[in-house]
Amino acid sequence: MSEPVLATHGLMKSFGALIATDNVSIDLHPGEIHAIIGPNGAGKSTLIGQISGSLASDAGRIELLGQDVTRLRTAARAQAGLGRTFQISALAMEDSVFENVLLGAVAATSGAWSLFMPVARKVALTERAMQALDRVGLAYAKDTRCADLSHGQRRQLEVAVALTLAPKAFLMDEPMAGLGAEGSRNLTGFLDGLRSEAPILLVEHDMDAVFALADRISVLVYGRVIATGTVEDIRASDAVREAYLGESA
Amino acid sequence: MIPERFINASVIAGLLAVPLWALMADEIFTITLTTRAVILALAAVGLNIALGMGGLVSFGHAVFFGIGGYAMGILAFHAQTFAPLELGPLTIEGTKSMPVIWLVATVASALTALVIGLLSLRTTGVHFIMITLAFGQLFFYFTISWSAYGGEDGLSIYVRNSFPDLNTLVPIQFLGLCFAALCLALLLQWRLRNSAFGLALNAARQTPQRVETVGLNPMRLKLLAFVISGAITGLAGALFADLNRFVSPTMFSWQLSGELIILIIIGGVGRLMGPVIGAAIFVTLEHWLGGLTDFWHIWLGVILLVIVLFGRGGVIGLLTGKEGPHV
Amino acid sequence: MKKAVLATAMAALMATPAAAEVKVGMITTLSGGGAGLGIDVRDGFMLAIKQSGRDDIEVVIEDDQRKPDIAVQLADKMVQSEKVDVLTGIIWSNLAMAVVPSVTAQGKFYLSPNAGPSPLAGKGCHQNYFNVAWQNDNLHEAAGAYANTAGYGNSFILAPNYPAGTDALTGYKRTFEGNVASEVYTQLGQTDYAAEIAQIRASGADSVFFFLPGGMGISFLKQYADSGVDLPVVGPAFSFDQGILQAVGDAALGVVNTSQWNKDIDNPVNAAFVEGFQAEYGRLPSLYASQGFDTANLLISAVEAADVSDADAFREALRAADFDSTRGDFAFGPNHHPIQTIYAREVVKEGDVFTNKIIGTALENHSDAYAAECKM
Amino acid sequence: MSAILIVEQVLNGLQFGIMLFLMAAGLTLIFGVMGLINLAHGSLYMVGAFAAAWVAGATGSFLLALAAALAAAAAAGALVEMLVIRRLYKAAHLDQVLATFALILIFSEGTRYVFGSFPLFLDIPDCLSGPVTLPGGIQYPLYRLVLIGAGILVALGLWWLTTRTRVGIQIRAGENDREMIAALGINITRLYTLVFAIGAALAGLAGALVGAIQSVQVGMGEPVLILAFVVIVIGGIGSIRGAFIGALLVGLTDTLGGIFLPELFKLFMEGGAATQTGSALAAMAVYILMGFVLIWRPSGLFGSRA
Repeated sequence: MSEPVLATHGLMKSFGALIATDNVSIDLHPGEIHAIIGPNGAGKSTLIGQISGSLASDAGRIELLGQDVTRLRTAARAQAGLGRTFQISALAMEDSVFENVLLGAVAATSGAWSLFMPVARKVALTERAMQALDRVGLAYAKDTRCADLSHGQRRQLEVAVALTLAPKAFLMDEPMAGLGAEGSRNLTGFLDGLRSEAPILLVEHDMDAVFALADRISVLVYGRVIATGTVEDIRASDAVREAYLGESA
Repeated sequence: MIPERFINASVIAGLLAVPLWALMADEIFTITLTTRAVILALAAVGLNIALGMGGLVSFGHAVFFGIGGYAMGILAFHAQTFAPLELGPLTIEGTKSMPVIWLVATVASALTALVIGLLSLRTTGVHFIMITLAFGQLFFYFTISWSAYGGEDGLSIYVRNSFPDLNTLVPIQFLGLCFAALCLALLLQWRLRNSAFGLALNAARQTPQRVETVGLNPMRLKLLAFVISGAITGLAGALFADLNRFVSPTMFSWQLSGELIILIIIGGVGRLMGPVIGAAIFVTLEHWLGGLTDFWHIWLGVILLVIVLFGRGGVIGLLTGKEGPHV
Repeated sequence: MKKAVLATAMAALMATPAAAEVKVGMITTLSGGGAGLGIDVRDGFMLAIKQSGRDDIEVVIEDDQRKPDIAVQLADKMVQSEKVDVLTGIIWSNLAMAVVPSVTAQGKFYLSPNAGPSPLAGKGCHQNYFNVAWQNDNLHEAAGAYANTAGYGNSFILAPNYPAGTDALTGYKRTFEGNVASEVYTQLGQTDYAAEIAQIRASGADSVFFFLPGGMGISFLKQYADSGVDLPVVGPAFSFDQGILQAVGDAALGVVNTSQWNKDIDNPVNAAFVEGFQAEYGRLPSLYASQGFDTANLLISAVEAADVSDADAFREALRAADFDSTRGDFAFGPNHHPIQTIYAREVVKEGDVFTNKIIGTALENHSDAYAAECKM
Repeated sequence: MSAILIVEQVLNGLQFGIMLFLMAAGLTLIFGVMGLINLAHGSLYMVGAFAAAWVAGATGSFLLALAAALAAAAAAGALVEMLVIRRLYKAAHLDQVLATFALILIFSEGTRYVFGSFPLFLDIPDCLSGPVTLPGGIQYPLYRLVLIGAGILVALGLWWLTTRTRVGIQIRAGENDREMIAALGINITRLYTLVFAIGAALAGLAGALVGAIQSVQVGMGEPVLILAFVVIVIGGIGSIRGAFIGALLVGLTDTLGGIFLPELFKLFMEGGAATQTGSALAAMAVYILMGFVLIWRPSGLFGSRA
């Protein structure tokens, strides 16, 4: 097997007496989609926070492209190649769709970072931003104020901003949430093609999408990874069945 | 609704027309009043960069205004008494030259803003408001008891400082200088807003975590905005001191910080011309209401309340029908 | 729109009102904290104009809100727009320092009805600047002199930490011959003096001198009276003036303070002033009102003697000070500050009203310490 | 410097701190429950003092004066809440700052309009005036001891109110989850008015109590207001316990700083300059304290949220 792009080793995080993640070790290899599933409260959000850098880990190590990024801040991890999307959209709501993707393009392109240059005139930047919008199919709405977007459009925009960064690994927090059947299907198709660009660590509730997309699945319950394997392995796992049947009944 | 561009043009035209009229009608005092409005507007343009673009509700911007003022006061004082300023081994000659004074004022304010920003930006929300207020009080009490430069009495500079090839004592010429400074600051803000920095700062105000996940440090963006903001307000302080030929600790007072915020809110937060419109209205009100009644503060209070409660987005918001950025 | 007041007592009788020959700009504090002092100066000044019955003096009155920058702006307005000949009215030293040097440099006359900061009496004196009230140190010097005659030998002295406060303590020490037990600077605007009073109790002093104008003095006196410390207190008149005495109440009774004026100074001008002021405004006049009144009378005497357009003649007329002051004889020293007698007064209760009574003379024909530095 | 003097100064610091607590408690309560920054809190302090002075002048009774102060400040608070403040709960801090700044202007000049420009008279009741002798021979004003006692009583009362009563439980629920208490059928509008009135009454009480030993004048509220803000920022905004600790810290720092800093500077500077420098530094001491606390703990000593 090739070197993992992203890997965690024994991540721990507790809030007071509550252990949110307990010795989590997962990895993400080139070209794959690795899905993390688990019931509510299993620690998925905490794990995302730890990997992206918004939460400090109590113990454990995170590697990105072989580099130890455990002590780096969010911004540094992003510069190292981690592209994250949010479950609850974190977009500049007062700005246009285009301005939101432009931000990603500006941040990703070294050299464009000049104080006084009117950014809208930098062709390389605007093209990069437009390409990202094109790819998620949101170019038609480029001048719409973000606050006026539908829920689904915001999810698309989240992905588009991550695309502008041309990351080495994607970290996606429930991109399908609230999309509806058609939206889900479109995004599934899109992510399917995206994995060849960079692998995706996908936290998702939508089981249809997960089973359609994932090369591997890890199941997180009470902060622990109780199983990791292919779709078939997970379907067949008794431990997973037990954890889920109790939960989804 | 009226496009913002049209409003901006009208404001500049108005700022030019009023003093021209005053010159024709020999209403010299109107020129002085306009100068006051222009300088206050400049200070508020500075604050607007921190507040409107960066979302930093600084309740201590009087610090920079005061530092600018004292930069002028101290340099001119040493020039007027022909006693150089002794700073340990360093001996600095006083000066009456405006460009030098402006440079010192801007740099000193920027450095102070850097220090205050580094400390204050660790906090957000109400804490940020309060810690900036506390810095203001710190400087206020310091200057009150700083007897070397007049303490609470302040410093009088008998003759206005000079600018090459101009007679700054002629009101219209001094107004021209202040007006030029204001236009430069507005130009700077406009460039900033359309720059990569402005884009990122604007996003950092609304959603810092997004800015982080694209690989930028929102704290550094805000710090830079705070420093630029402080520098501009400092320059305004130096001009204000020259307008009055006087500096005193009241330039550091928390009421002044409050007034700068008021100017911005009256005009429209984050709008390019917001501070200018706000300052024009404020100075007019001050004079017109002050002439009507000794109790004009009551009416000023009522007007402010109405603006906050019913006029979201200030005058520009009202005219354009668009809400401005939220802070 | 402006609070312009035309002295019109006689104007109504004339067919065509004469154009005002002298235009006076009064910048004083009429709103916010400290407005009481400005209102008294204004009322005293306008009373004198009214009593004179003249219609050739026009007074433009503006409120400085006790802010130096507003005061400067108003001074610009008075000079540039109103084109006044004479300015007056400022209460506070810091505002005076902001306004006076620039207006006198522009050839206008300035008559100070209250503030007398030391720079304007010494090196920064100006031929067009006349102070009708006192040099700031005067009343403190008188307090020191009174302390000598009262036999005090060890004083605890305190004042706020700002220039006028430093001047006050310096002034007291200049004349006081005894020992200074301790010298304390309080915070400007401080309202609680428990800590200082405890220091006084522990200091072993035999007397207390304080300069705490306005609300600070009220707070201090009330707390001092309640503390059980019973050392005698001396202070300048500012904390015992008619306006605030009622707010101090019993706590002030018996305290000796120094003043160049009191309502019981026995001369016809003063009697007429006290009576006229009460009739006009329905309250007892204050020290500040008397200073406003004297300032106006000085101006009137000069207007009678010379034309204001002839600056040299007008200045001479002012310098002659040929008018009847509420304080009796009045004369200017070489730096255009008064040479005058300063009295020791005691706070008494007349019926329901607290007021002052003269108990002696603290300093006779007193000038100030800065006159020698003044080169005119 | 004798031990007696130091004990006396500590008492002074405590008394000042406890009066600050009365102001800070209302501020922090209002911020904790409604999320509102109320700059006009100092005006309510002034309203209390003026009401007390006026009633004391008319009736001669200090108790009636205190009652009047409580009633007037609570009424003014409730009125302002219903007319203005209510519209600001959802607004940005910036709007709150501005609107309550406007209220200061209206209150201050309005009071001056009604009562004139000169300070009013309010005195300590006879039965509480004069000093008492404490163990160790310390002479201390009785009234100040009463102030300390009254302040502690109010603090205990507040603690009881917020932890042991129905209203208190609602208030604390409101701090945690606004939707929840609305869902429970509690009239949140009335609860907010009540909380605001309680905070205002505390400020009014402080104004009346302090007014008896200070000057009752327009603008008396703002210096106290700024210190009260320092207190709640140090203590942690929203925490009553924090306000209490913070108030004592600020009270002691301010009082003891004023005494000891000049003495300290006399060790290595010449007399007059030392006193001046020391006093200047003392005036800045509480702000420096606040700066350090915030650098150490950005949300204050007992603050939970930033």
